[in-house]
Amino acid sequence: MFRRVLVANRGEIAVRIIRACRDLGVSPVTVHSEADRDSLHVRLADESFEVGGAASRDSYLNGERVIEAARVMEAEALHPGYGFLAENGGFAARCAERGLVFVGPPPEAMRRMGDKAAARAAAVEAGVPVVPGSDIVAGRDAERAAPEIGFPLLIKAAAGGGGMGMRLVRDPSDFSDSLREAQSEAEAAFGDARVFLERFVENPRHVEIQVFGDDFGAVVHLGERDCSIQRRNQKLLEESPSPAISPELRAGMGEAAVRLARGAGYRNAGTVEFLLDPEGRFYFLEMNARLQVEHPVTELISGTDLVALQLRVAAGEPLGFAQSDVSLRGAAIELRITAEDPFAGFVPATGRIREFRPPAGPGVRCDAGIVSGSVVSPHYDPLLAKIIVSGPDRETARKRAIRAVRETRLVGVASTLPFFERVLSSAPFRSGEFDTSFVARHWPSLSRNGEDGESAARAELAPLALAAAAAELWRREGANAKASAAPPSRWRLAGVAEAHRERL
Amino acid sequence: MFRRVLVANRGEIAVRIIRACRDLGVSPVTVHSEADRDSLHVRLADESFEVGGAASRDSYLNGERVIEAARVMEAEALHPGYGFLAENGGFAARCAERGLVFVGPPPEAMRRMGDKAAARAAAVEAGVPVVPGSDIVAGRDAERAAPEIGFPLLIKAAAGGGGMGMRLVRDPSDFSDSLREAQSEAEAAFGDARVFLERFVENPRHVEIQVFGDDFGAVVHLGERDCSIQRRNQKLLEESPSPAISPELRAGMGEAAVRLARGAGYRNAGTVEFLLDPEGRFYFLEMNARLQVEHPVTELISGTDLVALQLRVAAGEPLGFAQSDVSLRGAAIELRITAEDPFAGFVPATGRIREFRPPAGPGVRCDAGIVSGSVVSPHYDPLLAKIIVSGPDRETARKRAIRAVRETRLVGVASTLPFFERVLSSAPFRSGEFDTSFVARHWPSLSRNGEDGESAARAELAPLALAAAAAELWRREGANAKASAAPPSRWRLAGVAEAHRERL
Amino acid sequence: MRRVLSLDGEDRRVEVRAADGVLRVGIEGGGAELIARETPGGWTITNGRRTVEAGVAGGRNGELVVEIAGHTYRFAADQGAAGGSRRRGAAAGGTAGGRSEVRTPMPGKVVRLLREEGEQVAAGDGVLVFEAMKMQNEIRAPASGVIANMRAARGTPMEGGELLFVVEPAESA
Amino acid sequence: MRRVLSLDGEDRRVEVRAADGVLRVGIEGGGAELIARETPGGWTITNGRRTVEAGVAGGRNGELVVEIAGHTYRFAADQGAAGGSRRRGAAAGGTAGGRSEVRTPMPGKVVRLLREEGEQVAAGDGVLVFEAMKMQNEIRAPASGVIANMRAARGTPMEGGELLFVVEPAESA
Repeated sequence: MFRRVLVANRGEIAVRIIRACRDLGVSPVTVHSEADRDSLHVRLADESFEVGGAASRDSYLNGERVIEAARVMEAEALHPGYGFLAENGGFAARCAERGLVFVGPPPEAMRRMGDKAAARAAAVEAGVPVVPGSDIVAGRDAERAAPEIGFPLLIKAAAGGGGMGMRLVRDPSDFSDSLREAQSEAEAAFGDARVFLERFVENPRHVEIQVFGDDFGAVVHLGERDCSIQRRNQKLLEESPSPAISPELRAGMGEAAVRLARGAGYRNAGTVEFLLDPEGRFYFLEMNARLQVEHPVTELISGTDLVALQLRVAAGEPLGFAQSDVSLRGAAIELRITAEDPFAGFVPATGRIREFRPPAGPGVRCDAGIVSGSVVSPHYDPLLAKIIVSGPDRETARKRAIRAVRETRLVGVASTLPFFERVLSSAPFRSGEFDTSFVARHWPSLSRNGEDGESAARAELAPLALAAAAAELWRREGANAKASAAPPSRWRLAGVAEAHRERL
Repeated sequence: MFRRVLVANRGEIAVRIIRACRDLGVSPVTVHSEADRDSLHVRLADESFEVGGAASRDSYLNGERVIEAARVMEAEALHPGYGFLAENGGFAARCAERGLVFVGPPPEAMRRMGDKAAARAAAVEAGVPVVPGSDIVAGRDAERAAPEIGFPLLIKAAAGGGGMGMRLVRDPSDFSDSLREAQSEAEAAFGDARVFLERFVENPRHVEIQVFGDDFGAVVHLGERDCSIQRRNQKLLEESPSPAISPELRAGMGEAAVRLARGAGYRNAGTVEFLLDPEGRFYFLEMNARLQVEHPVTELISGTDLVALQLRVAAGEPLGFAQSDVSLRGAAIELRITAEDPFAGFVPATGRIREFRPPAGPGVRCDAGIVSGSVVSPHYDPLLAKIIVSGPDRETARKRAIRAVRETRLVGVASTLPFFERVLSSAPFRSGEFDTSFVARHWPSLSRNGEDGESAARAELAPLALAAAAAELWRREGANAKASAAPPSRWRLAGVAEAHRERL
Repeated sequence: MRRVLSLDGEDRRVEVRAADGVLRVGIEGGGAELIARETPGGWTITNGRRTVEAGVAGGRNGELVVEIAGHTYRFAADQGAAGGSRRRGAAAGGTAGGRSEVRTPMPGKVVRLLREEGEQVAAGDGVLVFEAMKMQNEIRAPASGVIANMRAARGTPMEGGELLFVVEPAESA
Repeated sequence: MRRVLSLDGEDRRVEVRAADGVLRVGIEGGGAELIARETPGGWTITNGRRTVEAGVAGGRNGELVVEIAGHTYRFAADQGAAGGSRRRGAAAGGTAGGRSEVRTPMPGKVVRLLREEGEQVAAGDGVLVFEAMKMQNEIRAPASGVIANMRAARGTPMEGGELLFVVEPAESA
């Protein structure tokens, strides 16, 4: 095992990786930006190196500085976490050149999976279902290809982006007109009229498979995570097992994911994402060549430590278990607590966190990047903490998740905690019957009777809230008052509460 | 299931039971003493009722007031936790008379197991090994009985207490003299010269079996906990599996415990404690007719929620699983974090907790009764929190426990955290080869190089400690200064840190 | 201490007094006093039967935001309170005695300062560029005068409703 | 701010200054300045490479107890600091200008008051009964005079080193 590992990230994932290092007896060191000098990951590491200004491009994305930090602090390996440099094949290759072990897949596998077209080709090669589609087509060929793909379908500009040159066609009789429109729009926008066709998967679930490979040819999967609760393609809640998956389907998806990883020469942790249609057919979407945000869901049901496993495999150890050794127990749900106001269109919130008290007790894990007093700045991802709960079954985990949300104290910035309380309590979530349209379809009504709405419980607590506001005013005015009855002893326990108690 | 349950306890166990209620959708209500008006368990409950003054006998031990609280708050059941009223058979019977379900074993089973002689008789009846011993003996009968029991043995006064009239005899030739001494000492002290003999189990391990029974005749066991790390019979650290137990021995002890529970008409959660001698023989010690402090160790390896199970069984539900369904996975260790100074003879510490930040992340659970700002008073048990870690094997759990201890921030009162850091890192603990003499034998040397000793790491950090002390002086003098540069805005985020940042 | 707090458009009179190491809060027409005890994140409030943890933070527009058991309450304080006047609306800030305060419209940061403290500005002149939600907006002087009390610093994250700068009437500068 | 702090019997001179939103602490003969930032439980301290969380609490005898990474450091402050004099020893407390302060010898509580504020006492008279570690001890007046500033109250938990009462010389009362 390595003596020292550089954690090249920030926030909750840096803290998560530091913990894995400590559990393995490895010395964790980190990098930080100017804005993160006092961050939790810096406090928990054995050393930290300032790599640049607050903006990510000046610091966490500055590969050269990060590699320099590893050299200065004498780290033998680098764990990139997710985001930032995690899927940068060029950076991984540079680490290797400098003799620094990059904890992740080989650069070639990263590059291949990072290119959507190459990844799709690899899936086809491995016999993994992809969304039916065509090569580049035009005119007659397109007319012929369309019925084979089936409706509804998407016409997509080959050079496209931002929805330009894209058409959703539901009725076959609209196809010719839509094709002409798409081509001329693509020509106008990109100077390139080429289009291709793709089956439109309606109301899919988003289900992904965790895979893991070592240097000795072993590749296993650790079951699925259902990530259908999303907002604009941002995952908000993930769970395992998926309420939509039978053991047979799990085995089929798992085998497909392992085939793909094996074919691509994949090693270390990776995730194969699929769309699952209402008829239970799955289609390869993309492969994430890194640790996922939602990896703890899998850890809780499989009894593994995926980050420790990443470090072991990167250090050249074998996986140590086979597919038949993988046993999945119970159910787990992860909630991404972000600094966003769900009642104001998920606008990012910033500020100082006056108090953070994570949930605890049986079946509750919290991976946080913040503590009381942390500053949430606009420079980075708004993810503050992940609450991950487990229980013998989905319903136990669901109730426990509600308890954990209610128990969490997060004062000073708006967060998605109330979003989760409502989603978890809602009938469609409880039933397990939903797809990626859940948030768009249900949040508008769930958010009503919202923070400004009236409910019996809210009205009952209003006098208590009024008292809290009054007490706070009293405290703030007292804190500003120049004179106080008697100066508190300098040697007493400190803290505002104490000082006030003396004043009373 | 009950609609509302009264949690008749305080501290971490009250919080633990409140969480189980919430996970089941049950409304938890509590009682509190005058000293506990602002305690965490009161804050987390739906309602709380003040039952009396700070002293336990005036409040938590006041059965009539507690039953009155249940009536006022309309609770249908009462969970006693451990300690206080938990093993009071008379109280349990009174609850039943008032139509309040007592979450625990039937009063008759509690009474029988509460009487040491009756419990020993029940064990003998059930064919469970007890420490070899005699009935009341004197003179010739004693001389004859001694060799059958074997040496070393204890001569104990039947009416004894506090060590009076007790003699440890290692050499058979000392027996006659010791017997005379013991009898005359007992006569002098108690006016009762009767004695009996008992085999002295040297350097035993303390190993206990968790059992569970329902109203339908099912009784199962959930494996063992090794509680050999004790100080003066107070458990400090518990783990499962025991490093000293083979699968065969576990099965044997488990079956013995189940036989005993079944024979005693036991229902709900209970623990059968055994002494394990160095040759691997086990002897019944006593049965605890309640939830144990260390129950989370079993929860983590068995994937169960014992408190939820207690509530279900008390509500008349069947256990829902059989012995063959019990699967134990991995290893778990619990640390009891108490407000005691391990470098000063474990003298109790009191005061206000300036900051408490529990450990978190993978494999770490923390059941705490405190939060930042809590006051530790001398009125109650010094247990502040339990850190319970799990991992695939003992060594992973051990390293994780060290990480969790180091991560914990507990500022304002002395605690046993440094005790655990040293014990967990010590060679004898690591080896797993120790017995109940561990603390007496090893702590004196482990505590040397103690808080006032010198080590390279300590010396290296000394300038940083000096800077912290200097900063704190600066802050305290500033807090006392009458004038400050500019009064901070009353509407800004509050907090001392913030106010100071404005002052800078 | 007596104050008026406004919740959901309704004014409520409250009285706070310290006694026996706690705060006692009376609410006009609200029955028995409530007990408040300070915590790191706000207060615990007891009404005799129930004790809740109330988180308190400053919100936009100088509100006090109280959160209890997942419910959020936004309070505006009366103008009579010493040392702080009730803020009106977002962004624009208020004008008192010819002074114009300019505040952040929402959380974000200043990415460029166009004027410095002490400089003369005409109404409508751009003073700084503020970035929020990845969009940059020029913040303009609401009145002619001199920039005073420039609190904005390049790159520093700010909350909504924080003071950016003040425009003092030119004659008083 | 300049102070002298004593650690393990050795006096160290320190200087603290506030700049750029942090505290900078210089240690005589100690090389580069250290940076301190406040946290709820104390301070984070950075020496450029390493940032540690230091918990700070008041200990017995007026010490400052600093805990970093499981190591404990006990500091005595110099007498020059404004507003607080260094305490001598446990229990007995100090005498300044004829006044005698009596402090708690260790954490515990007062179980009985034998004298009240304002009462005359002779040296050696029992003033109150203090319980610690389940043992009760009578706390006696260290000098003749009048009981002043009785901080002890029956049943209230107290820390070690807290003021119980003061004995003022009789002529000044």
